Amino acid sequence: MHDLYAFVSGPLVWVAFIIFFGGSIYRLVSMAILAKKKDGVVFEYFNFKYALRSIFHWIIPFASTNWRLHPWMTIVTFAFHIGLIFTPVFLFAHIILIKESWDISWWAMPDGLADILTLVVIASCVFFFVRRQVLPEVKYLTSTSDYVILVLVALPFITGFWTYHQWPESTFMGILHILSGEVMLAVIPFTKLSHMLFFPITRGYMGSEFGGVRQAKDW
Amino acid sequence: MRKTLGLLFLFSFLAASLVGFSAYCQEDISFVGDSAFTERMRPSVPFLHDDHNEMANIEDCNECHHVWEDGKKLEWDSSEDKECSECHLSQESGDSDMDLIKAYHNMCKECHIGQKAGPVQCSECHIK
Amino acid sequence: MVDLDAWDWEVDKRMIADLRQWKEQFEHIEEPCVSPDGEKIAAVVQSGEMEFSVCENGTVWESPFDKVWYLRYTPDGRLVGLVSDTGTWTVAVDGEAWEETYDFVWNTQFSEDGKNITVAAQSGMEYFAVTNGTPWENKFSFMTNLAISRDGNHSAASVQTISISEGDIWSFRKGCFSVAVDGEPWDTNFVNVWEMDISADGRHVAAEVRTTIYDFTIAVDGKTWPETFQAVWKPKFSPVTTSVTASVRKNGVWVLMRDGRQIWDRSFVQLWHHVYNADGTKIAAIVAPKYGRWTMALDGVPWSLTFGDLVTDAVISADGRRVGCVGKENGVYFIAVDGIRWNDTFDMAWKPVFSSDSAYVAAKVEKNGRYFLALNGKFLGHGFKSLWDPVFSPDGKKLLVRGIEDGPDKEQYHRKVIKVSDILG
Amino acid sequence: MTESAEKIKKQFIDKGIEKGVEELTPEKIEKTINKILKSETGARFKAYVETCVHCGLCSEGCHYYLSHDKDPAFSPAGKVKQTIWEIVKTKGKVSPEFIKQACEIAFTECNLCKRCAMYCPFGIDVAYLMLTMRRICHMLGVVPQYICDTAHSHASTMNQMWVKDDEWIDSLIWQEEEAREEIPDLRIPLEKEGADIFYSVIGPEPKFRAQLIYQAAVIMNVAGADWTMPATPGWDNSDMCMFIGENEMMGRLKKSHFEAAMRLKVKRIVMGECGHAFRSVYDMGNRWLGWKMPPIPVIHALEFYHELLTQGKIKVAKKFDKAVTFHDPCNVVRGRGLHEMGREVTRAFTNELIEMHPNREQNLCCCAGGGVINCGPPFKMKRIDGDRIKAEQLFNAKSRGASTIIAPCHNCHGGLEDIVHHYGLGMDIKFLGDIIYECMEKPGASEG
Repeated sequence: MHDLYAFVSGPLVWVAFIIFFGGSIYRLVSMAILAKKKDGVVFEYFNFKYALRSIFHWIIPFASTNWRLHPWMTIVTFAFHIGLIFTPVFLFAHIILIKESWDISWWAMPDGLADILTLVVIASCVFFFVRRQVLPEVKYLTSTSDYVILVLVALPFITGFWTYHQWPESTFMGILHILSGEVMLAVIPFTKLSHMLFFPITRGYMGSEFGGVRQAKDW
Repeated sequence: MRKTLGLLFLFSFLAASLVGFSAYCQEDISFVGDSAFTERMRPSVPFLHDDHNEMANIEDCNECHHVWEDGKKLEWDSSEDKECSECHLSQESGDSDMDLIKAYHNMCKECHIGQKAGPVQCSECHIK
Repeated sequence: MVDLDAWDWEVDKRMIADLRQWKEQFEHIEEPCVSPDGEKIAAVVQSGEMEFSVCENGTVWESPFDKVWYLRYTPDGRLVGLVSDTGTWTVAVDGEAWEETYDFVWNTQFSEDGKNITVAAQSGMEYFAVTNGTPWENKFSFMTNLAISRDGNHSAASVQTISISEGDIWSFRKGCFSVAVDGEPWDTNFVNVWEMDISADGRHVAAEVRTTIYDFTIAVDGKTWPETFQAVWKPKFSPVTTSVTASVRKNGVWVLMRDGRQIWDRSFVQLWHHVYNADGTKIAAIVAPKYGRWTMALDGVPWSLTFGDLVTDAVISADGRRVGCVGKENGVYFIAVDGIRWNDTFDMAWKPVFSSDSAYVAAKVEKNGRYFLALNGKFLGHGFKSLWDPVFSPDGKKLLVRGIEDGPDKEQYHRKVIKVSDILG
Repeated sequence: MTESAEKIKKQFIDKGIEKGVEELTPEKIEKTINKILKSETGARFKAYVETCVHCGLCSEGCHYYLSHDKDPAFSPAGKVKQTIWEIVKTKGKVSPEFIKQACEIAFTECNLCKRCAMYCPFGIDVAYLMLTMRRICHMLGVVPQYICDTAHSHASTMNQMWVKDDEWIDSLIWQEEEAREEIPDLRIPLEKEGADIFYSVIGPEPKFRAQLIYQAAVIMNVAGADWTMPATPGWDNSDMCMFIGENEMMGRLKKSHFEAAMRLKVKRIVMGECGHAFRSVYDMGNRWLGWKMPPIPVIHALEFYHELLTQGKIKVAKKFDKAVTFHDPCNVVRGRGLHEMGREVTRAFTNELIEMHPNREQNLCCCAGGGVINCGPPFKMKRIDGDRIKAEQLFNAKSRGASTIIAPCHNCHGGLEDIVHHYGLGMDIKFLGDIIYECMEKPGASEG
C-alpha cells in the first residue's frame, strides 16, 4: 500500500500533469499549425474584442438566448463546471499536498463548501446521465464514450467524497481517488473533455466572424 | 440497453454507498497537538507516543524532535521541550499555518513512506 | 496600330465643343465619349419623342434611331454605336447603319488599327459574330466570350455545339460546348469553355476549358494541355510566338504555366491578369503573395509593397522594364509603379499609361468628384469635370489631355497638348 | 426514433441523386472522401467534430427540428451525426446508400442559416460541416438535379437562369422603356464607366421578376443616383455553386462579378434584395479568391434604402396602409446585421410594424435558403413540412394584425410564399423595394 501510494502520489502525478499540460499544449499548437496551413481564415478574421464579447455572453449564466431557453440545464451546467474546476483547485487537502511538494500554496475554500460543490458535481453528473437517457435529442447524439467520460469525471469526486468522509475502505478509495483524478486530467486533451481547451477558440472564432465581419450578435 | 443498465447499476451502487456507512471511534487515545492550532480543519491525529516509538523502533528523541541550524540537523541536540510551532511558525521565519501543517505532514509521511509502515493518507491520520 | 505621328502634336489648347449648348438643344444627353486623338466628342442624345441620335462635335447624325447605345470610338476615330429601328438591331458607323440587321447586337470590339469592327449578334435565337457586316456562316444556339485577333480578321467565341434540354445535367457533363473560330467549331467538345485569346498571327486560339466538371485546363486549337488543374484563368499568347501562358491552380495555390509547364518558381494565393511586354520577354501579373495582400509580380518576383483591398489594371511598359498598377488599401486608391506607391490617395484611379520609352507614366485619377492627371508620381492640381486617359506622343515628350472643363456657365470639351517637361519642371 | 425521418425521406425521389448514386462504388466513395478530408479540411473541421460534446443544445436553433415535433434526426448535431461523424468514424468506408441519405440531409434538411451557431455554446459551425458534406457529394457527382442544373447554368452563362448575354441587355432596355412611360427621363445606364454605383441583381430578376429591375431603376432615378449596370456577364451576383460545394465555380462567378464592377470603375456595388448572393460576395466567394473583404464595398438593398432615406434622397409620399411584419433573412441579418436598418425604412414607409417572435438575429429561417428551394419541386413539400414553425410564427404575427410580410430576400420570398399558401395564412409577401416604390415621392413621374 505504501509503495502504491507513493507511486500514485508521486511519479503518476508528474505523469498526469505532464500529459495534461503537454497534451494540451500539443493539441493547441498542432491545431494552430493545422489552422495556419489549411484554415488561414481563422487567423485572418480572429478578433479578440469580438471573441471576448461572445465568450462573455456564453460564460455568464442566462446571458445568451439558449441559456435562457434551458434554465435547468443552464443552472446545472454552470454549477457543474464551477464545481469541477474550483473544487480540485481550491481544496485544502490538494493545496497542502502541493505545499508539501513544492512549497507553494493559495487560498483554500472551507471543506464544507468543497463538500457541497462535490455533491453538486456528482449530482450534475447524474443529471447529465439522466438527460442523456431521457431527452430524445440528446439521447440520439449520445454514444458510449459520452457515458465513459461522465464516469471519468464523476469518479474523482465520488472517491474524494468517500475518502474524505472516511467511509469503509477509505484508504483504497483514497488511492482510487488519486488515480481517477490523474486519469481524468490526463485524458482531457485527448477526449471530448478537450472542449475545455477549444471552447475559447471555437466560440471566439464564431464571435469574431459574427462581430467583426457579420456585425451581428451570436448569443 | 445492456450497457445502460450496467451504468445505471454502478451509479446506484455508488450513491447508496455514500449514505450507507458511518465513521467509527477509537478509545483511549491521545492526540498530536500544538497550541498554535486554534481552529481545526480536520480531526486531531490520534497518536500514542510510546507505542508508536516502540513499534517504529525509535530511540533517539531527535529523530522527530529535531533541531536545525544553518541548514543542518544537529546530531546531538533535540527539541522535545518545545512545541513544533515555536520554530515552524516563528516570527522570524514568517511561516504561515500552512507551513506548520506542512512540517507535521512531512515529518510523519516521509518517514512512513520511507519505512513502508504507518498511515499516509489524509483519512488514515485525521480520523473522524 | 494607329499612326500616332499623324495626330496633331502641336502644343496648344483647343475647345472642340461646348456641351452647355448641347444640353439646351436636346431633351436629354448621355455621357459623352471622345475620339482617341481628342479631335471629336460625341454623345447619345434624345432628339425627339422616343427618338435617339448621336451628336458629334455639335453635328447630329442624319437619321435618328429608336435606340442607340454603347457609343464608342474605334482606335482610328470612327464613331460606332449599336442602334435599333423598328425592332431590329445593327451597327451604325459615323451615322451609317450596316445594311444587315439582326434581332440583337452587342459586345462591340475593334481591331488594334480600328479597321475591323466585330459584334456578337443574335437572329432567330441563333448566335454568331459579325465583322464589318459579314456574319459567321455557322450559327449557334448559344455564344459568349467573344474574342477577336489583334488585326480583327479573326473572331472566336465559346459556343454550344450540342443542344440539351433544361435540367439535363447528364448530357451537360458529357460536354456540349466548344470554341468556334470564325464560325468553325473545334472538333472537341468540353463541359465548359470560357475566356480565350487569339495568337498575334491570328492562326491559333487558346481557351480556358473544363474537360469534366472537376478538371480544368487550357486548350489550344482544340488540344488540351496534358495536365488538368483545380482551376485556370484566361490564357494568353506571347505577342511574338505561339506559346501560351496561363495561371492555373494546383494543390490549392496558383502558379504560372507556359505550354503546360510551370515557369515561375513560386506559387501564389492568387495569380491572374498576366501581361506581356512588347517582345514577349517579360511577364507581369497581379498576385496575392499571401491571403488578403495583393501586389504585382514581374517575372515571378512580387513587389514588397502590397495592398489589402485590391490590385487592378496591371500594365507593363513596352520595353518590359517598368510595371504599374492601381491599388486600393483601406478604401482609397493609389497608383503604384515599380513597387513604389505614389504619395497621393484617390477616390478612383485608372490604368497608368507608359510613354513609349517608359520614362514617363501618367494616369487619370479622381478626387472629390473631380478628375485629374497624375504624372510620374506628381498630382496635377487642375481638375476636370470629365477626363479621358492621357496619351503620350510617339516620342514620349508630349501628353495629349482630353477633358471637359466647367464653370458656372460653361461646360467645354478641350483638346490640349502639353509638354511633359513643362509639368515636371 | 428516426421513424418519422425515415418516412419523410422515402417520399422524395431526385434523379440527380439517384443516378449519381448508381455510379458510385465503395472504393470511389472512400477515395473521394479521404481526398477531400485530407486536402481541403483542416483545423475548423477537426475542432468542430472533436469539440462537440453531444449536448443537444443546438436543437432549438433549427426550424426543421422544431417543425418535426422535435425529431432528433433533424437537430443540427443530429444531421452532423448522420453525415460527417459517420464518414470520419468510418474513414470514408460508407455505402452508396449512405451517400444518398447524406446528400439529401446536407442539401435539403439544412438551409445553412447558421442560427444553430448561435445556439451551440461552442459556436460550432454546422453550416460549414453541411457545406463540407455537400462538397463531398459534389465531388462524388451526387447532387440534386435542379440545383445541379442551376450550377451548370452559372458555369456556362455566369448567371443562374441560363439567361443569354443578349437577353440580359434586352431586358434592361425593355425595362428602361417601360419605366420611361412613368418617368420620362429615366435611364438604366449601361456600361457607364466611372459611375458611383454598380447595381447587380440575381438571375431570376431579368427572367421572372423584371418588375424589380423597373422598381430599382425608378428608385435610383428618383434618388438621383449615379449608377450603372454592365452589358456583360458578371451582372448576376447569385451563386448556387457556393451551395453545392463547387468552390472553383463560385470563385469564377465572383471574379466575373467583381471584375465587371472594377472594369466600370465604380465606387461600390449595390445589390438587390437577395440574401444568398450577399453571402456569396461578402464572405464566401471573395475569400476563395483571396480577397479578405470584398474588393469593392458591397451594399445590400436594405442598407442602400436606409442610406437614401436618411440622406433625404427618397421621401415618403404616403404610408403603406396595411400592417406589416418584417422577416429577417439569415444572410443579411445574421450575415450582416441589417435588421435595424430594414426596420427603420419599414417604419418610415408603413403605419404599423408588428414584430414576429423571435426576430432579428433570432428569426426563424424561411426554409428556402441555402440552396434548398433551388433543389426544386421534388423537395417542395419537405421545405413546407420542414418549416411548420415558421407558419406558426407568421400566424402569431397575423393574429396581432400583420397582414403583409416584408421579406427582403428572394429565397425567403419564395419560401414564405409556399408556406403562406400551404398553411392558408392569407398574408401578402412583399419586398421592401415594392413598398418603397409604391409609397415614395416620384417627382419626375408623369400623371396617370
